[in-house]
Amino acid sequence: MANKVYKDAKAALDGLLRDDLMLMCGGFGLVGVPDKLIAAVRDSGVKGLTCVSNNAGIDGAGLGLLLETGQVKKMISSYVGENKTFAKLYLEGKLEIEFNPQGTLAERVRAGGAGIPAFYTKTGVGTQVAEGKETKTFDGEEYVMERGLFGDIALVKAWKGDKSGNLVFRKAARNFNPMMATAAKMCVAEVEELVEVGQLDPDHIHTPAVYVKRIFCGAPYDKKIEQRTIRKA
Amino acid sequence: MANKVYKDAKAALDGLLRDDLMLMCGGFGLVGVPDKLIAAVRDSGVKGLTCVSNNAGIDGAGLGLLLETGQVKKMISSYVGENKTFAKLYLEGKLEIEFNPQGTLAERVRAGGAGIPAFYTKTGVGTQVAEGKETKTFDGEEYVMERGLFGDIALVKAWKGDKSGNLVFRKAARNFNPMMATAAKMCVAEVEELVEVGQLDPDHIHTPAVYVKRIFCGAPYDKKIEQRTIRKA
Amino acid sequence: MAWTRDQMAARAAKELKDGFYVNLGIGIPTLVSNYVPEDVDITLQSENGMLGVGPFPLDNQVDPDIINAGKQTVTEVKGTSYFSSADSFAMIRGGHIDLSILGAMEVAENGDLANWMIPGKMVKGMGGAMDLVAGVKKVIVTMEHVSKDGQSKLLKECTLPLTGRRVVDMVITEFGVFSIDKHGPGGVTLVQLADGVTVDEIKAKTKAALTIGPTVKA
Amino acid sequence: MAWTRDQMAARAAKELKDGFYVNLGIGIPTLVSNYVPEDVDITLQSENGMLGVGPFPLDNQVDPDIINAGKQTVTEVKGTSYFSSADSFAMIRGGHIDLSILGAMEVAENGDLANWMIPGKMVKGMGGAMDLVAGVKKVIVTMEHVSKDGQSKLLKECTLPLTGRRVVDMVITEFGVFSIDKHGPGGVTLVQLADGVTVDEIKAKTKAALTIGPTVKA
Repeated sequence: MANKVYKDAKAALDGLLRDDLMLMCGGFGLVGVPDKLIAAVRDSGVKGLTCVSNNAGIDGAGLGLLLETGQVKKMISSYVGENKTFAKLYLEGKLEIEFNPQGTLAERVRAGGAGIPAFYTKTGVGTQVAEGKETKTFDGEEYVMERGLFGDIALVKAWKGDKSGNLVFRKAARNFNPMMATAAKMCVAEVEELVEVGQLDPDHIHTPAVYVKRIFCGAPYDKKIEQRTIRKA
Repeated sequence: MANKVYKDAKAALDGLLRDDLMLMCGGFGLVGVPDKLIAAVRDSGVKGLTCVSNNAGIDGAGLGLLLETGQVKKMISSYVGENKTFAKLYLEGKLEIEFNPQGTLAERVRAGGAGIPAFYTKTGVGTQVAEGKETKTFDGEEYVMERGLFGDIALVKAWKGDKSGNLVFRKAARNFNPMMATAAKMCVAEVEELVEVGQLDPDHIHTPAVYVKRIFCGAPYDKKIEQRTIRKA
Repeated sequence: MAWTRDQMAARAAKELKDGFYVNLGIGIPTLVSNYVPEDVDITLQSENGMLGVGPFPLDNQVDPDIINAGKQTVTEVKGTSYFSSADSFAMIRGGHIDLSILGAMEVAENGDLANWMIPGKMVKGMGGAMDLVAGVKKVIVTMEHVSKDGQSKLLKECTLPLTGRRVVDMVITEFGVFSIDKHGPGGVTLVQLADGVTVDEIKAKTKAALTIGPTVKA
Repeated sequence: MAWTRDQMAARAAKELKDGFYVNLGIGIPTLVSNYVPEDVDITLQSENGMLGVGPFPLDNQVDPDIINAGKQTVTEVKGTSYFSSADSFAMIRGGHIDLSILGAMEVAENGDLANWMIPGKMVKGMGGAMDLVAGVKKVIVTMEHVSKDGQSKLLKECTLPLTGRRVVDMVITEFGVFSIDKHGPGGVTLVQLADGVTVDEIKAKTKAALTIGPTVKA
């Protein structure tokens, strides 16, 4: 089998990066974010990036790394409230933002990966989100047409992966990763644990190997917590 | 928690069945077909049914049971080649058939369950399948608009289920079941093994409990094989 | 007098029915889970991709991979399942969640809701709010009745950009409970007064056309 | 002379590249898996929802839940995964499968394909064929060059209802290998002759306008 395994993020991205790419990034908040890949993109110095990602990280983590260095031209996101650098860049006119409702964003990515150029949704009808978009009435109700999204490179983070590219996600770290993996010409995955082919149960695989072109083990991971919220015993 | 567990197929369908319903049936060939539920629908005697199912079973199995008794008015399927009764009824004008490409059928059901009234696909453009349907050009390529499908009752078959309605499918028996479960006002599931809530790994659940309104254990199952194909040692 | 935030949450909890699948926004809606009636069992959904959300963890139970849509650490319950955000919003958009409780900046008498942006201020994004209000079967808003500068938040028409059009079924404020006929011409009906609040007080602080429900004593 | 069915399959197998994800139709395409070159590793997809399809099982390995799209019992390989049919066709429609090899009744010189129905005869349905030809990156047809009643199946225009418009990249018949310029005006080019077949023979049995490729000796 053609080798998909690389030794680290830098090696896995070798030859893929250039200015003005559209990156599809998994993760929600700081969970399930491809941190090692994002750091390698930062180190590469490519700029003018369009990033499709539900959030924009925080200062010093997630896509926050690429915002600080001014490498991002445009974000397509649903919520960026956690990132102070974001606000500063935006107010200075140095960053474009296209807000999508979270479900519309998730579905646009899923559609892009599934060969569906457009779909209709109730979400956003009658709001700014629908302005300039086609609408259509089905069974007496108005819907807005949304387009599929398909990028150049998908960056995803999984819990376990096998050497053929099958991925398994852990708990709420699944989030946007499965769709992002399908919605780009090239998908690179970082995993906490890389196992031999055949070690994952075929019924438990969340992302089939066909989507993942390059894979590496990014361990160890120091998982960040954005809102540590606890109760007393 | 409101009880979802019933003792058998008849009990699980109690009060739900009437003439002219639209049934969404899981299964591909004879695999993952809700056999016990279909038998109970047959025994109820309701007629004029519209069945959305990839196939139509064979004589004596799957939806073949409802064809033999003349309870089905219309099938929405992608392939019905295995069923002799089907051919006879069709040629006598006693059965309507709407053929959908298999992927379009799967996506229509997924869309129906996901609140998407319509989507665009390349599949079938320039063929009979696109006749009478709206088309639209995106990025220079022509696509046809297909509608979501949403029925009255979904009948699905899973491997394991817990008492809250979470489902796990086994191997290629997953097929159309996950989408069908989402695409009806009421979903009834039959399972080979019914376990206590908490016994299924949250990362392994294929159909979350919210979709399944009624569930029962249909064991024992005598699994049928349509094309037993083997090789010599 | 009027209701406290906890009393508003407790009142919202009375709208929960056994077996409901519920999505709770941040703020007062989050408090609702503290007041679920004993004979009612509900399942909480979090739109990032989790069904069956438990309470916040004990200090030694924190798992960084288990968070809710507010990015807070949470726990599993028996029967929890995880799924992708696309599957999560398929669940929401497809009408499979029974109830959403969320906050608002403004609600109009036709059910229009504004809760995501103020023109001229930094916009953080709508997150999943537009999907929730468009897709969930019933939408309850919990909010302060008037804004910090004393303006009614229950209006004839929203002045802020909308989150959804004709989406709110019920509003709970510190002054009482209001039902909204979002698909018809019925407008806003006061269905319950908070303790120590009078109908006249509410009328004075409400810009939406208000009907006083038959169960309310003026 | 011409090629046998197995020779046609062996020739089709030469189009396989290492790392390819491939969907094989029933009939001759199924035989292709017997001729995968030793230095080439491919993964078979079955559109009912399986990636990594192994050979038919031994008698004592049969599992009723493991079937391919032809409803035949098959086996797993290392790395097999299962998914729903919606996810399977998302994979197909989205262009993630490298190659589809399938049979045909007719192929036209612009790449049009007909392989699912004959008007007036009982129609069984198109199954996944329309999705495969519309979505897979490269489509190869393996078929008999002429029909049972002696008519060319490689035509100027299809006479039967289409499965897909401008979808076929290559046709392999018992007489040779033909490439098709499906997006352009190039039409059909003969790129390889089967053993013992002459260009004149092919010309006589082909209704599509035919270019003889530079690598073919007339």
